Amino acid sequence: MKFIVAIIKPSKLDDVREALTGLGITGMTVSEVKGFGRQGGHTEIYRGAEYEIHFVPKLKLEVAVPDNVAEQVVGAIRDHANTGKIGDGKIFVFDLAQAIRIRTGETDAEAI
Amino acid sequence: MKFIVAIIKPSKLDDVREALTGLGITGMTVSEVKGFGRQGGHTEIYRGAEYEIHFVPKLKLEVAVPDNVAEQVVGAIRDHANTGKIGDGKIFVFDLAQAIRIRTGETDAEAI
Amino acid sequence: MKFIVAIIKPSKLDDVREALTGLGITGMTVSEVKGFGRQGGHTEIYRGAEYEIHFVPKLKLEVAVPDNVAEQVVGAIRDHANTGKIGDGKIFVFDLAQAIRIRTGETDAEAI
Amino acid sequence: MALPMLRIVCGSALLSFVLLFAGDAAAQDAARLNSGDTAWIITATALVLFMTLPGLALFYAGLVRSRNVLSVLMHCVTIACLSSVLWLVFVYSLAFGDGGAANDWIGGFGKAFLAGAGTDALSGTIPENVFFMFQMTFAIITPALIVGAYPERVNFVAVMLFSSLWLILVYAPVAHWIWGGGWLAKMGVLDFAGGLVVHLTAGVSALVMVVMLGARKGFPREIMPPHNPGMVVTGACMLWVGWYGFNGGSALAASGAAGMAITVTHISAATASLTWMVIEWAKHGKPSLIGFVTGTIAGLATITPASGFVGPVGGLALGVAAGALCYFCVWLIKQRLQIDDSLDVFAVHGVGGLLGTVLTAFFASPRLGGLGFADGMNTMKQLGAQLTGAVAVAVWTVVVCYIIIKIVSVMTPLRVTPDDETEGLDITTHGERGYNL
Amino acid sequence: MALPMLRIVCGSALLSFVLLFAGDAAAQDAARLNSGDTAWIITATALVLFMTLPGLALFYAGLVRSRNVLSVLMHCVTIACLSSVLWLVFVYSLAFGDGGAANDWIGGFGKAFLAGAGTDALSGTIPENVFFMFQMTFAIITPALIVGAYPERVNFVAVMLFSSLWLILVYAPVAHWIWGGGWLAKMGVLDFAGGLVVHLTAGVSALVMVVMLGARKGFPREIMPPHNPGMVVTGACMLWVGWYGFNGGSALAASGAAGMAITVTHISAATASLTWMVIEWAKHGKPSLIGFVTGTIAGLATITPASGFVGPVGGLALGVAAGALCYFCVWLIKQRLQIDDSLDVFAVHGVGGLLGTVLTAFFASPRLGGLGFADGMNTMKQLGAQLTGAVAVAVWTVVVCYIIIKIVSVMTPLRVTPDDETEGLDITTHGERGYNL
Amino acid sequence: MALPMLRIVCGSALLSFVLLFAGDAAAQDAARLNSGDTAWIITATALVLFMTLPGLALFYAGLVRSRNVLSVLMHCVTIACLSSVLWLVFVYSLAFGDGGAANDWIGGFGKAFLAGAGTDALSGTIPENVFFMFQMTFAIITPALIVGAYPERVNFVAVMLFSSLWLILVYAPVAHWIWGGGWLAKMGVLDFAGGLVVHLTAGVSALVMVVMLGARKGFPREIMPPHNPGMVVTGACMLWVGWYGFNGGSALAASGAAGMAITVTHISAATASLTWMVIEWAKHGKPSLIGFVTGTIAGLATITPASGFVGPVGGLALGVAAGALCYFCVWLIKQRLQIDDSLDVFAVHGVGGLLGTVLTAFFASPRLGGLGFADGMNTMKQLGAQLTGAVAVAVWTVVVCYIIIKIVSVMTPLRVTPDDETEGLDITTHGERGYNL
Ligand SMILES: Nc1ncnc2c1ncn2[C@@H]1O[C@H](COP(=O)(O)OP(=O)(O)O)[C@@H](O)[C@H]1O
Ligand SMILES: Nc1ncnc2c1ncn2[C@@H]1O[C@H](COP(=O)(O)OP(=O)(O)O)[C@@H](O)[C@H]1O
Ligand SMILES: Nc1ncnc2c1ncn2[C@@H]1O[C@H](COP(=O)(O)OP(=O)(O)O)[C@@H](O)[C@H]1O
Repeated sequence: MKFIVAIIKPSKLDDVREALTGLGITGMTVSEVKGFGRQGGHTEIYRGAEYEIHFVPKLKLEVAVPDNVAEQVVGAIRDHANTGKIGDGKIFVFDLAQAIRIRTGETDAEAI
Repeated sequence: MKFIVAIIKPSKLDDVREALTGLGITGMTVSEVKGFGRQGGHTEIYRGAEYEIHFVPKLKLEVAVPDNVAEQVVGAIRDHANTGKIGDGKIFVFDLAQAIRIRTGETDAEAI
Repeated sequence: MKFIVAIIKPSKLDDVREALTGLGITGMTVSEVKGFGRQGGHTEIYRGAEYEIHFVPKLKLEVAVPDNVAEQVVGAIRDHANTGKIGDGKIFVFDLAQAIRIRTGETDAEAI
Repeated sequence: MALPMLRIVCGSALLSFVLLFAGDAAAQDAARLNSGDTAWIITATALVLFMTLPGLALFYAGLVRSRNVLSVLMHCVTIACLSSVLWLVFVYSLAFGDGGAANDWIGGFGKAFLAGAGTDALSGTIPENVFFMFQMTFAIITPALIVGAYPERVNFVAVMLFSSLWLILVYAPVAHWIWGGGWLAKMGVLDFAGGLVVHLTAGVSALVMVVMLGARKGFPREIMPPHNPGMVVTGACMLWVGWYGFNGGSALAASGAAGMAITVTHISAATASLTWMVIEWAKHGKPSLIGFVTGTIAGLATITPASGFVGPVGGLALGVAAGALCYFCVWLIKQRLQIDDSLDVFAVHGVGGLLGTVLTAFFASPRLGGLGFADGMNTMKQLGAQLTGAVAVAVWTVVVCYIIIKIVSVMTPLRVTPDDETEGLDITTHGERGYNL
Repeated sequence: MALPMLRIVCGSALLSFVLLFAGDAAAQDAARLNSGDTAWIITATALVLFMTLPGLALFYAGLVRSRNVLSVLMHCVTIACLSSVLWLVFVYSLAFGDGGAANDWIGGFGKAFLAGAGTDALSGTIPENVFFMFQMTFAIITPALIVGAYPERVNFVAVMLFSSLWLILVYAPVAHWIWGGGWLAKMGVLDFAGGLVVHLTAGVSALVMVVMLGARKGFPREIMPPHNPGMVVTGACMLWVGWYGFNGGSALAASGAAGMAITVTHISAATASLTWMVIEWAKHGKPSLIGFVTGTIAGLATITPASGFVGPVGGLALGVAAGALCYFCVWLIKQRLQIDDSLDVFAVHGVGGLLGTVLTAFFASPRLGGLGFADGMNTMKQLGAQLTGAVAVAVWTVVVCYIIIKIVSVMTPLRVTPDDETEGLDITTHGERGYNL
Repeated sequence: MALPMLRIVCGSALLSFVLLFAGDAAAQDAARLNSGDTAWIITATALVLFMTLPGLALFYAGLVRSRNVLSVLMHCVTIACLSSVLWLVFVYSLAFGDGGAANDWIGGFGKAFLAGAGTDALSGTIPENVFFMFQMTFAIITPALIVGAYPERVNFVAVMLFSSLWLILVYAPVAHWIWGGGWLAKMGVLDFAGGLVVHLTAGVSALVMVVMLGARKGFPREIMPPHNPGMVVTGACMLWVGWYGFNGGSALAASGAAGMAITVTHISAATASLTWMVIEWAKHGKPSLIGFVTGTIAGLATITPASGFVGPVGGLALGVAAGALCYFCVWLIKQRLQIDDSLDVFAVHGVGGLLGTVLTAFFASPRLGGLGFADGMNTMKQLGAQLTGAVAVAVWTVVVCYIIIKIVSVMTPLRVTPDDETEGLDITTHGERGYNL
């Protein structure tokens, strides 16, 4: 199994989620993160001073998948999270040693 | 070493934490995430319209453990995060290449 | 490639980020987490009662790096996140199977 | 019955003015400062300012997504300041000054910069500067109400231009027609505290604005629940409390007329809230807080024109009607017609103001517990006047609004870019973020 | 001394009523509208409404967990609306109307729907509709105070049924006994602005409710610190400011009596806050903000019955006593007896109201800087009256509350399901979430 | 012109006092309670209390980082309570009591505990206890303004000691000099509602405090944008509304003078806000909300001393001057001189108060639309008086502040430890966290 972590733009979540659902992926986990990268941040103003804010709000998507669909999933994320602009994010793929569904105790492919 | 990631229901954190403490686990890290899965979300109402909210608030528990207790820890999480209802969550187990305690520089088994 | 996860004190983020930038690391991802560990939490007061709060606010830093700089990065984090006090946090190192830059589709070393 | 009637009707800004210049005995008697009346109207002025700052600002800001919360607050405070300055410079004069030959249509410039109104000048039993300030708070909140139509996508410069022109070209004339002794006042239109002048003008303008501006990106598919309902309720409560000044202050005296105005205002707010809750509960299985307080505002807007003329039973009835009709209109506009009047300005304020204006003709009747009509009027005649007023105000507002927005759109884009819209106006327009928790 | 005394005592709602119908010279003199008094009481009405909406609502909502914030706000606004409608329909009449032969116990239905109270009807020197509205705001806040007893687990339908029946069966009679010319009024019980009528009834009812409803899941083991202390303080400050209207308005005139009422009210709030802070600091090593403002509310509740009768020194003393005793009672009820009166309604309002009622007998004495007793009274006699009043009100409240809750529990469950409780009432009952930041 | 002039000047607290004891006909006439004036001043008292609680508290609390939000709120409420008690005990007496031979410099103890001020005692046309309360709210907000200088690092015990001593040693004498019939009052210094007494003292004290306390850790390198701009705006709006009571109430009557005071106050707030916005927009490319409302406060502080003396045009002009000068001074102090007056108390209040005091000499002139000078004064003479007053107040404040802080620093550390500063004062000093969402 693979565990795929994608850092994406918040506005792209809905597109990506729909694409993954289309591939038969039924579960995923999302969290809010702050990204530092080439994109740079933005400037905030406070009473006559400008502050450089380095971080950019991003979403982290985590999804565990069987080996055979991993490539497809990576491809789908790449295609649907893409805007062509700096800051689109990254996809990281890990080997997943084991997966368990808490409710049933099922493991691995059946668990995800 | 193993790195165990568990997605659980927020209300189960205290139980799980106590169970792990019982196994001699002294450290863990928790974050708030949103889960998409079989459980489905809920409906919110806003001025006469209903909105389907897809995500469900979950907690992500991360704990690094020596290989020999990994199975026990997985078992404890499975038992104590279980309510028998859809949405109880998943446990993912990774191989951990290295661990370092920042304060002392200790590594691996001594670090966790 | 390695994927380095560090749990650090929030006040140390700026130091660490600067140190990593010094090593030529151009990207990283940060999220807010709650840590349980030796450090213990703190006491909150509410109308004549004291509550033990177990968790401590921490930041989780995630950075993917080529194998050859991994050690340097770990060292830099260890040095710059260190205050010598309990609760300084941990560094976890994972093997990263694959990395993709969403914008360009570049992979692995070029992606990070 | 004539005398008490007169005293009640005096409550409306319009007639107290008419009386003031009529030179008859009653007016002469009135031409002494009454410190109690003055105390109440200064207080009412503070209450109505409080309705906008921060009441309405919070009410609206809580309803948008968190990335636009500051922009909505900014719209409200900016409009408040622009309107205040314009009001002093010449808009008060246009609305309440003497227009000479054109007085049926518009006031003159004689009172620009509050000229001639020293601290001793009176308006009825209160200092003219207090009357000026009280009316200014109405001129602040009315364009601010329209903010609810265009948040999350509008260009800030366009907001400023539109609101300023709107105050001059829509608000000033309509206020003059009805409260400044203009043609609708002479026709006997009853609008105690602004069903037409405030709520109908704002509601209709919202609709025109939205049609010309377009919907928010993703409307109606994307989920946009209010980011902070607690903020919405806080604002709604402040609006409710402030409305005592709005309607009660429109009596321009600390009197039983003011007392009755706040009574019916309060009762209408209560029944409209409960009505909305019951409908929503029946339809969706859950009574929501946002729905509840939307009902509150609907009830308050609806009673506004009627609040000096109806009795407690009228308050009850108008509240129920407001809750039901405004609920339906929110659904009609947003769900059915898919017009993105984002915070439902037309469905709540426009419809409420119109409803109250029409129902005044019925519930002012003593038979329905009302305080009675002016001499020579009855329900049918009054209804004619009310409808004439409503149509005239609506038509004027649509036409002038359209022209204003066309002019503004030549000077500056009406909308921000799609990218800025996605990122949110707080950062892109104002360089700030709403929450750094 | 008799005359000034009389004027002061007139301040209390009760006696001004008695005088009004007594037909003596003073009353006749009073039977003219005073615009200054009217201005102040309309303002006070707005201030007291502001105490509930949004003051109390925010105060309570900030104290619960974030998953229940909206439900608490909803309780407050719903109770406000229900109480307002009931007040108009017949509860005002029960409380302040003439009960004929039964007048010692309850008023009649003669003033239902504010019958006979046109805009000219007076109550003392103010329009009766203003008196009606002022008193209505008390009838709004009193059942809303009880909300603090049952949040995070109560069934919303039960809240509505309970609160409505409570207003009719507990509030109306007790208000009549003490302020409406009933038997406790005749006995000379002093309760200027509602130590018994408002705070004791609410506090005792909270206790009865909690005992019958049960504690929150996980109480007291699980951690439940307030989710938003800033919201709590905002609400507390609004309560403080609004209390000027509550106690100062109870003088029913813009006078030195009103001025003294706000003076002692303010001082008591200040000393109670500081007292609470000092105790907490000594016991826990840290002065908390939530503790501080809890002391504020304790000081305000405690001075309420006394505020028309004591002087500044009384204000100081009552504040200190309030801070200390209420602190102890919070600990006693929550920690020691483990009764989950979740937001400490009994320990703060019940105990405060009782304490102030008792201490009035002492600090009304001119020797302790007070404004003196009615003719024929002294500290001991007054103490007897005060205790009789307190016991009667407490017993009535316990018995009737018990019956009401039994009835309600037959009609609908008192609590939500454990699952809904875990998930939070905001989503499960109202379909909304408190924060979408 | 003498008579109307006199009436206007009466508005200032000072002269009404002088008149009161002068025993002339006008004073005798004034020596009857006016219920309308009383209604307004009680209301104004509530409004000014509302400025601090929760207005200023929220304004300041939103500007700091989220880990210190509660500590700022705590500072404000604690200072409010301490000041209230001290005011009653003897500070009111020092400020407004008769100082006998020393009366040029300080009042006496004759009015300690409000001695001799029964409910019948009058101050002008209002009860003395109402005057006492109105002035108390000024004594609450003034030390609370200084809170903005030292947040995020100050030791809470030091705040309490400093603020208490400050009220006694800085506020009381300065208030006496200018409003209590002291030497500056005799010299004819015009300070309607506290440009010197309130804003200059607070601003100068802030500067002294910061210089002695030191900057926040990381200043100015580390990013410290306000954690909750919505909270800041809410507070600013409450300050704005409350300022009607502050300036309008300082007329001590419900009159055209009060009406003019709120008129110019409002206009100045509006133009200062817009001015700040325009400057910021030009310089940084974006108009920020925090900047906008900072302009609002600058405009309000600046008009304060002038608000009883200038006309609408003065209001416009002072607002523009306030927006521009205070903007520049924020930059000067924070960016250029790198003095960590964290929330810009000196640049906004100190500079604003001074600016308004100076400009009063010009804009009080009828030629600039003002209400005129006292007999025998003209612009130049008045300017001399104003500058003398400003210098005297500033020097006294600097010297006494320095001594107070030295004394306090002997008794307790001024700052928390660096670790506590990093972790935030909410947890380390008060044992609470601002947000548990
Ligand atoms: N080496 C890295 N390790 C972890 N996260 C990274 C790394 N580099 C970039 N990121 C994440 O990816 C996001 C996008 O990266 P950025 O360099 O801004 O744009 P792009 O991926 O288009 O070149 C960053 O905001 C950060 O969250
Ligand atoms: N393939 C997956 N990858 C990552 N997280 C997942 C995956 N499937 C489910 N999850 C997480 O587990 C949670 C529970 O899954 P769900 O399908 O709702 O219930 P259950 O595990 O009981 O079948 C989800 O909310 C999501 O956070
Ligand atoms: N076994 C573990 N797995 C995951 N995270 C851990 C583990 N042990 C500690 N942590 C994280 O590291 C943080 C610091 O650990 P702690 O034991 O408090 O101090 P130290 O690392 O200095 O001994 C914790 O707050 C927690 O977030």
